[in-house]
Amino acid sequence: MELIKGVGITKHFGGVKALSGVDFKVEQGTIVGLIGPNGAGKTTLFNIVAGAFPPTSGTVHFEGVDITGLPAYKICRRGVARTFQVTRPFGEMSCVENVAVGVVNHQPDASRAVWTQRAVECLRIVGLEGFESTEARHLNVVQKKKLEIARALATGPKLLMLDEVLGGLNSQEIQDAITFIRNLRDQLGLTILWIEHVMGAIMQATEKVIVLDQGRILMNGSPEEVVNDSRVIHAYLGD
Amino acid sequence: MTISLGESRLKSTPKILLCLAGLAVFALLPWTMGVYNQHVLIVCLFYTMMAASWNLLAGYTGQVSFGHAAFAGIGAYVSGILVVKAGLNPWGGVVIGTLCAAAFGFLVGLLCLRMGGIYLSLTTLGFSEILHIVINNEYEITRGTMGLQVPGLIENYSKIAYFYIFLAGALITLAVVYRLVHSNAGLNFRAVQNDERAASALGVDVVRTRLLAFTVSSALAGMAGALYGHYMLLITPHLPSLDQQFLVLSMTVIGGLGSFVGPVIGAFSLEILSEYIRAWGEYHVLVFGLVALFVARFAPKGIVGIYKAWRGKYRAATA
Amino acid sequence: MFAIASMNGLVIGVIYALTALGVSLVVGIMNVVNFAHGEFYILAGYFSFLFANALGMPIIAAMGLAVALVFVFGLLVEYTLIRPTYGDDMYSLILTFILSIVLQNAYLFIFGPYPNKPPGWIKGATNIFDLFFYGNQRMAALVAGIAVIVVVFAMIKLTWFGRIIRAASQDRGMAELNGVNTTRLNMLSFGLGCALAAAAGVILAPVFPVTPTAGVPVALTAFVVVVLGGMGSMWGCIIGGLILGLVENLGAAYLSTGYKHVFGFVILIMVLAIRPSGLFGRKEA
Amino acid sequence: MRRICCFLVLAFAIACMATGPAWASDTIKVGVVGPRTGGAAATGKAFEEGIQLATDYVNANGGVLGKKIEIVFEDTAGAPDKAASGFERLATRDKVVMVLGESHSSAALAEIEVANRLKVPFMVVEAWADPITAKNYRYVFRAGPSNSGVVKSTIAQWVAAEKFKKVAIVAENTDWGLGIAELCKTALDAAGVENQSLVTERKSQDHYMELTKIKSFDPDAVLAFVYGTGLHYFVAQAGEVGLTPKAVILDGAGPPSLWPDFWPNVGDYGNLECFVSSMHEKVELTPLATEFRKSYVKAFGKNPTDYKSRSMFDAILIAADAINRAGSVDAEKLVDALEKTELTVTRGTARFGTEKGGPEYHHWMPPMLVIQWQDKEQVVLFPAEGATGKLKR
Repeated sequence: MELIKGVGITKHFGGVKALSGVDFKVEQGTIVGLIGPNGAGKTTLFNIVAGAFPPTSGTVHFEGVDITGLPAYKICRRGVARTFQVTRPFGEMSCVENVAVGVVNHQPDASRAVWTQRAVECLRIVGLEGFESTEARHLNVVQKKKLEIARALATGPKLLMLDEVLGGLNSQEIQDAITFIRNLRDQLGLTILWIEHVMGAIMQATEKVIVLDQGRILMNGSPEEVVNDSRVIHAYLGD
Repeated sequence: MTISLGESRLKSTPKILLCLAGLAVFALLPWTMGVYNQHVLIVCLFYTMMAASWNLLAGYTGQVSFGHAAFAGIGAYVSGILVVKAGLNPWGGVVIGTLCAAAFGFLVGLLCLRMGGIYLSLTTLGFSEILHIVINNEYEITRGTMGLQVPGLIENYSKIAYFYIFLAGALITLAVVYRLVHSNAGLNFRAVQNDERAASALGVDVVRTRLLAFTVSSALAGMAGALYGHYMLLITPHLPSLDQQFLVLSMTVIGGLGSFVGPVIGAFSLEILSEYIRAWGEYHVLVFGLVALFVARFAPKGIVGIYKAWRGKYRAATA
Repeated sequence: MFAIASMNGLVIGVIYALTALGVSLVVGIMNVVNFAHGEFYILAGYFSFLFANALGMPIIAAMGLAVALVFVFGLLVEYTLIRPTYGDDMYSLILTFILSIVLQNAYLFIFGPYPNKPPGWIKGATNIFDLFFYGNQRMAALVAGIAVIVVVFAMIKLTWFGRIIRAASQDRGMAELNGVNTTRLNMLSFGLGCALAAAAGVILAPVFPVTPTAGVPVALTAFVVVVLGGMGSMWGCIIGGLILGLVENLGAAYLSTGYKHVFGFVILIMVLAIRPSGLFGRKEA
Repeated sequence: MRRICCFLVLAFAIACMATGPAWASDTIKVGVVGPRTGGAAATGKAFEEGIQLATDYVNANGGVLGKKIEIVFEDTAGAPDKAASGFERLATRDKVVMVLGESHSSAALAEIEVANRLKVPFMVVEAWADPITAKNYRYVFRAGPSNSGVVKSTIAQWVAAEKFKKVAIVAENTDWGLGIAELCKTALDAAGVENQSLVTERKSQDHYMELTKIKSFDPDAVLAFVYGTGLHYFVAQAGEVGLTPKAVILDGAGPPSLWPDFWPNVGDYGNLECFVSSMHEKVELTPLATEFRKSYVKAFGKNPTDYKSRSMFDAILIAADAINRAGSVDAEKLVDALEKTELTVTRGTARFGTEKGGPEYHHWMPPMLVIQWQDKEQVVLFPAEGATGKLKR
């Protein structure tokens, strides 16, 4: 069953066409990679799905319900969580409080004890034990990315959208991260849509890959199909 | 603009007892002093209400409203006019004044919160100007710059009694602010202040959160204004003026924007300071402004921030 | 009545546009609202008064020197107060608000409470088409105001600095990536904003003499114009200024003189309710 | 961080020192309230001048009860709440025996409540609203004009004397402007003079629309109740739109037409403007007035302009006289002594009304003049007995 489906998504910024007629879908319980050269419109697509701004035209359905143009917080409450490519922690709040924001909007009647416990748990899942009362601005880049994921998890998502979470990691850390992301799917039952530049990780972790180029779907298919496709190689490497 | 809730939260019993003891001492204070100092205390409590409620808005949700004094004015004038023209009981006037301020706060909030940020500041500024002109022009109802003379809250004028009324008002204000920022909504307030987009991506309804803060803050300002009017026995357009707004803003900034005790410290220290430097005549506002400017520039977290930095150093040194 | 109301609306409108232009420029580039804008305007008025009356300089030289000095003062204010607040537009608002009160009281201390008026450029009034009399100094101010606006627009359209300003107000991040020194850009544009306030001040001081607190209504109308026209939009500023001037004067002529200044605010609130980004504002992305 | 701490400590230290001299004990303290900051700070300046001259005068003439008189000047900024608490401060902290001053009716109305509650004699000097004395408070006096007094005994009579047919009234939207405009309208209606009223905004700099409306009414005279700089704008722009010199403008307050900046601000359009004043160098009703002008010139190196400095001078003399006659600083005795005042000051002989019921109670209305600028010369038009010339148009 498809968890999320976009049809004919088009977005213009002034005169610039960021996306034109993009169709895509993500099956329940899969990990789908979203790749493409810089400026292909990947993050724009994320923003539209997550409700940061509405598309110029086209529709987005989540669990069969039309969510096009809903405000971000409503989409989040339906079970779509996202991280930001450039992390946006609440710098002057502690890590627990950062994550707790996600918890209390998912469970509005959670008491302080409940949300603290849940937040600590999410921090543990991403490996930020010991940083509970650290103010988020004191974290390093990698920790901030982990915090983003912890916050996203705290909103109780069905679909998790990751935007370049591997930047700045060494190869061992990338391996750990891949395992971690697969575990999110296998153990927590999440569906994952993942923008990533590290092709090796996409190859290893995903079941399906969508390739965007200049605001259009170039192709989609299994990772093997994608890397061997001449159009993709052409798009990445140019003439 | 830092906030540190985790630390200042009253967790331990000794801390609570200490607070209660301090409060008890403070409550007995007016009996030991002359009439004038009692008056100064009452004015301090009024500014505590104003600064604490403005801080809820500016310190905790990052919305700088220039209409806070205007909302106090709405509370005062609504109450005053109802009491004078319709013969309402002053206490009833205070309640209705507070509700009206809340309603106006809600409407103004609704109007400009979608755009947020600077728009809110400028629209509240415009609102405050409109109110000012209307009060001046509707002379028959408001008595314009002459001021509306209103009856007091109690039959026999007594500074001590007013002191306790204002103390109760200040405690109510502080309790509301405390409850709110330590509730789940408080997390949302701070999330919105830190990063709106990230907050909404985590399910925070940014507009609703701001509207809540704005309405509550306006209501508290309205209550403070209404009480003040019935204490001064005269309500004038100076209450909803930019001068008052400047005082409230300076007190909050100097005390510590976004900290719970900051506005209280700011209100007391600036009001008492201004009592002293009034002897300087025309220069006192200048001195006042310079102090505020220096603190705002070099210690943006105010007195509370200075204290925390000092305590942090002290702890680091002793550890 | 209609003729003079429209004429006066246009003149006052151009004046409003001129005062708002500086605010708009600074908002567009730095996302900083300079609350003390009116006080810079007043400062220039005082300077031109001092140089022309006390030092006996020719009025043009006095005006030029006043604008230059206020520009320098603006750079200083940016360097000492505004620069540390980048990224926190609320805090710069708080700082400039306090600054405006400090400046008002400093003027009171230095120049005293009486109004000061630099010498006029031209005397008398002219009979316009036999419909009404209009003050010559006002018409001169109108011409000078239009001239300054044209120069500013030309600078922004045609020069290198103008291109950078346009780029930065479109997208700060991109401008920065393309090697624009945004720190210096900020300083310059803040100074330029202050200089525009000063230009308005020296042009208008002979019409409306300056007092320590006269900057407050000036800044208020500038803010209304900027929000009305749309934050950071130069054309919005001009149109917004003209609309405000006309609405106030026609409103005063036909509705109520006592509520003249309320009309502008009411229009502002209506615009915010219907089109929150202002007449020419970009919708927030 | 350290810098700020130093600064704060310094500020507090200076503040504490500044309050030091208040405890000198061989003086009798009299409080003065008035705006030293804010929009009407010019009045505070005038008061200060009056205080300086009056203290010197009183102390040179034996002081009060054998001690020197000392004035404590409290700033009200023209704001009633500040005025009320300032008054309270003077009475309870500085322990002044009497308070004088005030130029804002709104502030005075707040202050009289405090005066009455604390039983401190209060002599209003330049706040004109009727209710100040109409409330008939025992401790409240007024040694200066009231709105109804100025309208009844000066403005309305002048309008009648000059036989104006059509009169426009312009009022700023303050208690004073709106209040006195209302009284004028009633008086003009009663006298059968055609009239039209307009309200203008106090902060407004541009009066073209108001003036155009007035011009289309085509009056003989315009009674302008606009204070401060507003009046300068008004007069200058009236000339520009051609309302004057066909119509005559009367500045209903006076001092703004005498401020040093009046001429630079209004230019030639100031010629033939009329204003109400209690002071004129050629019409000096008492020898003391001449003496005042001389000592003013000696002290400040210029001629007195804002008559409010002289009003304050008078008030202090009346207060000193009352204290001496009471032989005590007891409030009740001071009130009794004030009620029996019969003292010739610069503006004539001060006597307070004792008939209860109206604004005349505890009120001495000094004579006011209507003066016209004729080629930068002040020509007294009214009252007839003091006139030095005729109205020019």
